[in-house]
Amino acid sequence: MGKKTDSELIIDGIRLDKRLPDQTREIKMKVGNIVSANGSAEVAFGNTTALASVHGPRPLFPKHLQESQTGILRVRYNMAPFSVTDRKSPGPDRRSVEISKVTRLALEPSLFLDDYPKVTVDGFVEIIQADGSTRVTGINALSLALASAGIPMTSLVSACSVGKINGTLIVDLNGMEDNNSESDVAVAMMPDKDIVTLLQMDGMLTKEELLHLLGLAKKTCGKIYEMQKNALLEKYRGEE
Amino acid sequence: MGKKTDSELIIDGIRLDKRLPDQTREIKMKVGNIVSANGSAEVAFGNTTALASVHGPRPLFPKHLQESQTGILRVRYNMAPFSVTDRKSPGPDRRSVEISKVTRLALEPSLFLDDYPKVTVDGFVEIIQADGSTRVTGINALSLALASAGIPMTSLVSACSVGKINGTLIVDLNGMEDNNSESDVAVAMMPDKDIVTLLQMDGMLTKEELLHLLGLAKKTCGKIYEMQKNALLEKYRGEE
Amino acid sequence: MGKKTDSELIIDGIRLDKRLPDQTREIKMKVGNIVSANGSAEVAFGNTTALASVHGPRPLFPKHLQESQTGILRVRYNMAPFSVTDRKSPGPDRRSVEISKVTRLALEPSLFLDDYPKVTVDGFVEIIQADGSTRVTGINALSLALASAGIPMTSLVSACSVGKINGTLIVDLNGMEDNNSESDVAVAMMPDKDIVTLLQMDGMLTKEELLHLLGLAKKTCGKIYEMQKNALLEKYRGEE
Amino acid sequence: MMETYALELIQSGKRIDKREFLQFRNAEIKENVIATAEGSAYVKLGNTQVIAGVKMNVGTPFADTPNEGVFSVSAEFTPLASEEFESGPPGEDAVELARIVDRGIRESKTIEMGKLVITPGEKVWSVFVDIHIIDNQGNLLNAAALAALTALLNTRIPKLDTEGKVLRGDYERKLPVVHKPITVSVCKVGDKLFLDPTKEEESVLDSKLSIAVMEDDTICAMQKQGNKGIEFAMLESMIDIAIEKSKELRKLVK
Amino acid sequence: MMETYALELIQSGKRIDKREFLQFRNAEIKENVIATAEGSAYVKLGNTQVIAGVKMNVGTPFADTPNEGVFSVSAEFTPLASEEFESGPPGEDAVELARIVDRGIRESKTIEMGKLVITPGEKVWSVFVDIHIIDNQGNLLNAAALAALTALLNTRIPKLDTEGKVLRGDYERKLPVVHKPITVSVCKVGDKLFLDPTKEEESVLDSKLSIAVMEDDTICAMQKQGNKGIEFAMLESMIDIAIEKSKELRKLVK
Amino acid sequence: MMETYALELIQSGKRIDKREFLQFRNAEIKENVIATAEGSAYVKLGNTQVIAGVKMNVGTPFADTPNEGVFSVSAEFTPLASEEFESGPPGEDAVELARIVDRGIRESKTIEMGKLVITPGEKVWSVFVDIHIIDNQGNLLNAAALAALTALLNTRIPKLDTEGKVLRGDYERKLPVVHKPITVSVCKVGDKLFLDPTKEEESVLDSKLSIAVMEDDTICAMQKQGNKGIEFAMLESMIDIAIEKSKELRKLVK
Repeated sequence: MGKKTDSELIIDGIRLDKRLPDQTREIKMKVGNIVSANGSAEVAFGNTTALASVHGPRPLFPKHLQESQTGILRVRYNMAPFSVTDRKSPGPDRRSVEISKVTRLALEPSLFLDDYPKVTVDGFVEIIQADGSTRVTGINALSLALASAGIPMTSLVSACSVGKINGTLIVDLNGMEDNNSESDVAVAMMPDKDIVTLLQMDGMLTKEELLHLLGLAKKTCGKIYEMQKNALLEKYRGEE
Repeated sequence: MGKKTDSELIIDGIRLDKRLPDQTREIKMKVGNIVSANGSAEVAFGNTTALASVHGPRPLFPKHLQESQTGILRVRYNMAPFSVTDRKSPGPDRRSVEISKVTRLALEPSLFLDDYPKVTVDGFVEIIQADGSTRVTGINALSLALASAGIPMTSLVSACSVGKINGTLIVDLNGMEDNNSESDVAVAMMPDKDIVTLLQMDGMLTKEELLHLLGLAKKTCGKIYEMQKNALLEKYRGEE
Repeated sequence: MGKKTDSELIIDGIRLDKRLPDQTREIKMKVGNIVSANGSAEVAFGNTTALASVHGPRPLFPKHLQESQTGILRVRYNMAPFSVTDRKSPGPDRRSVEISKVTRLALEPSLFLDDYPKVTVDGFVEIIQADGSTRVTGINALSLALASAGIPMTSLVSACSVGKINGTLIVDLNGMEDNNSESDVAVAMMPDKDIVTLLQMDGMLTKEELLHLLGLAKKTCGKIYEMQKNALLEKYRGEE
Repeated sequence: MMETYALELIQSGKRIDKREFLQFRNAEIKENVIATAEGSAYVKLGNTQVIAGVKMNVGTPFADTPNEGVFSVSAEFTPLASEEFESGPPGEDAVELARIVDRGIRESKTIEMGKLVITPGEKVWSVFVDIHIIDNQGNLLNAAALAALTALLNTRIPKLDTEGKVLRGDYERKLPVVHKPITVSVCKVGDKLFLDPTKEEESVLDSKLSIAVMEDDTICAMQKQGNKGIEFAMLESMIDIAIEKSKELRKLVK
Repeated sequence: MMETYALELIQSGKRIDKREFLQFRNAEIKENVIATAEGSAYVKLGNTQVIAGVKMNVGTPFADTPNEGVFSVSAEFTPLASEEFESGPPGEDAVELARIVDRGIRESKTIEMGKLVITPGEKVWSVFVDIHIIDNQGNLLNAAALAALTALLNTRIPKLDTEGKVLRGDYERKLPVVHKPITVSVCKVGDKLFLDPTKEEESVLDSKLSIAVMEDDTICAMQKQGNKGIEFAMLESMIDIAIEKSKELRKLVK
Repeated sequence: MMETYALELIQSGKRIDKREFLQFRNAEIKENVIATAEGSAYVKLGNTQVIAGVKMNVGTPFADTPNEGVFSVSAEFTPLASEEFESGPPGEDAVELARIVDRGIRESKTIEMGKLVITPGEKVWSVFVDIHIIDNQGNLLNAAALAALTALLNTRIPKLDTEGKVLRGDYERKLPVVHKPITVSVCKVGDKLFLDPTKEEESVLDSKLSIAVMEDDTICAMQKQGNKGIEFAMLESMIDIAIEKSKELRKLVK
């Protein structure tokens, strides 16, 4: 999944996996799938699958790491060795260190961490299948996991990727598209507040293209937000 | 020491190093050989030599690792770089991580750790020559080191290896036998209580063979137990 | 800079870079160049450039590392990846671990650490260009940084290298000389007290040669000491 | 609290979830769950969840086995799975679990390693099994061994192009897996023996004997775990229980 | 203290050092400052100091780009530079900074990687950019990006001897650098936007949008930083500010 | 307690174990103590115990010395040896000790490295000396240097088979060791100089000058250790003591 190619990736306005430019892959969400965690979720965008869980709020050790005025959020993003075509050695690499950080920053604005002095909320994202757009899939999952852990949130965070291939602006890049894109953009938002919490962009775009893509991202995040709310409702319904 | 071979390892009921199937190599034990430790011992089975020392009971840092109700035993098993035919890089590998754990579990049942809340007893095993059966040699040494450190013990722990080569059930595998065995089994016991504290087995055995080997191991551990008691006595005699 | 060579390095008593045997390269010193540190300095011996900064005295964490009776000095010596001809991978190697230690020991005798129980003074040396004599350049810089941080010192510490090439005893080895020397010696002193705080020697020297070199080193450290005092004065003058 | 209760129940002959002592929790096994892997399986044992993925790489044989493929098992106890698990390199429990699963498969010659040679002495297939613990609600080892075996059973060997490069997604044949060793951990509290502990039961058991058993009842790996010893006289019944139960569990593996 | 003061000033439309909101601090750029490197630059932006050094090594191309050189950016936040920085492997901030600088140069095709091939598929030039943070007084990223670009612009490719060994100090040609992407971080406190924050301002800002811009105003990398979100409606003006300012900063780079 | 007492004794001209100031503790040296090593030695100096083992491997020469073998010394301060030693990678004291021993042997050209070439520029013998500290009761460095030298002196080079593989246990010749550098650490408390400190003495000394001396009194390595400085005027007598004592210690080495 996701090699370099010289072939066209969009033919007559249709992408290789039959999608329209602004169409996401099939999205699946499940909340509460990990009993051992305070909160958890699984989110799949096509063949990209992220599991997320939350432990905490819990006391932070060693003590000198504690913040007296606020709680902290810690995030680890990790890819399973078998999640990619060529086996990934276990352990963090520079890419996962960066994604762990931007994932944390994408979610922090949604939390009231000041309510939890001296404690930590630990969020974990495991990518078990990677076919592009893993970081945004992970953010969607971790947002659900935080909500299902009962951590007070000002809003859910919803995320998607947008980009440009063969001159066309598209939504939700799969692995093949990602590796052959002229540009890709990862966006996370609190859709009900029109607040952007993640924005990363690679490749070449004019300002106009970029603004157009941001518009597509906003629309898509809005749809994902509705799906997330439904997934949470379904969990609570299941619990009744 | 200990390569793969196609030759027979038992000829006319006699092993290549002239031993009978149920015979151990020459066993040497010395207690109190390391002045800087609270307790120490050296045990050799033929060309396999293990040094063990014990530091503690001592306070455990950082504090958040302390257990309020009980002391803890920590064990490191390590092989010297020159202890094997092909130099071993210093530092732990997966094998030594596992052996450190099973060594700890082999000895914990003999200790009254509840008497030492918040402290640690640290046991170290160094294999300085390896010719098979290193983990059981290390357990015998660390058991003596714990006793000589004055740590209250319900019993000494005695350990040996048994296995099957060329269809014959044998005791105390050397390196060559170990690498060419159909099966090898490591056993530790508190012989005076008939309690098994280590049992690891690799390779293929029928239930009957396994039970027979366990019988051989029990008998051998009993003999080793007597030698350990003598080694301790000798040390105390030396001190008078 | 600093390869092995078969050519003569001293011709008619003149070194390849036109220096006399007992002549140092051009020495530059600047104090207070790093705003974010409590003290800082830059020292260059020809193309060898060391930056040094000091943070602290500051509380030491985790707490169990604190010494109740005295403060501690911690030192890291590090070479920038681009400071050497063949790029150095980032991170400590055995050489830098040793130099960090001897740098610390070279400076400790000049400090009144007993006045700072439970705290740490952290000194950092970065070699940004390496052309021989890096450790002594770093010591000169860190000594200035400590002084400019206002840490009470019994004396400045001054350091230089001496050695033997092509049978001649010389001062301040550059990289090429260092790599082709018959011997090199690193010396640090508190020149106003005639106290030696660093002395490392490699290669082959008779006692007489060694004593002669120590004499050269003492003389050179004395000169460097004057330059260090001037550099500090200049900083304070600049601040008025 | 729950732990003490679980312990008292066992001592009085009952279990916290009303199972029989020798009864496993409900097991759900899914094959081929990871599109990026050459073989994979998901195992849910009660609420314990494990994924095993197999990657096939071209590698160099070990010097002392030039005509055999390479086999390796790793386990990651992801911090997802338990609040006790931490980020970082595998701890001793993860290392031990991987090594027990490895030995159970390796020593039983479950994979025909001689059939994994591409160029004798130079190029062979490396079989990497990665076990990812997703949710730890007890008895990880038995779940992990089931997942690893199932993943190997559905693993396919990729084709190579003319230059010897792996053509991911194009397969040549199945991995030659010829046995089905099953690992059963027999747990002990006092003189009570039971199987498939929940997390609460696991935290109060005295000891555990994990036994890997072949189709013909041969034993191919064994490991004592837990902080207390086992009476010598009890070993035989623990072995008997494992042999018996392995037959039932083997039926779960296609 | 200073931080609170800096925040209050910004909210009232002023800055702690009296600059305009869109004004950079004084920038000093020196080329070729490291004799041991094939290219180098020192950038002083206010009191922030950064050195970038470029080393050219002969290496192997990546399998999927056999006819391109290799490019890599690392950053070390030396403990010299701030009392918050610690010894040890690069932290997440250093990794992030290096990766943003890397992407800004890589995605803009600033270096003609196809001209770095020595033997196609076998030997290529590897370009290692190391960014050494010497003094952190705010806005490290913009200083680091300037330093990296300047260092690349003065980088020379060494000659090779007949056996293919690198002749350090002897140069064959300049590194083919064909673009000048400039990174501008637009900072935000409430509805106030400003550039080139001091350390005090940096510690109180809500968020930051770092944007790398090409000569023709094309955008080639972007990254949101900071703990708070950005109103969607503000993105466009932030982009406009970055495009505008990049023109001015580009003039500093020879 | 013992430390204070040791200090007071030294100041009054006596030692805790009644030795003369320039007297070493009893030294016991055993050769060939490790059957798995190509050379080895055990040194007991008072209660300090050290093992050195030498392994000979076939390796690649360094690019700048294509016609020389490779030499490397490592030290492990095993946690056996002292309650201050911890598990983990070598600390600064272990690294320093290994590097001092390394330099003493390397700089004195004790091993004829030119005779360790198998195929010029391609294959050479690598000599790995591993120093294992078993019991630390003071003066580790002198004991370690004795152990390393003795181990090298009894090291044999294995035979190679026709394919160039090492035949362990079959030897071709002795390692060409042509010198016997001896390291003597001269310790200082105030104006008192003494040798071979016990652990208690070591913890109270002001400083230490470790000097490696050749058969002809040439000095081949030197390192000042300890937290205090040394008066310049005292250096010569410290050097004289080391030269003198090295002659006596050299007799212990066969």
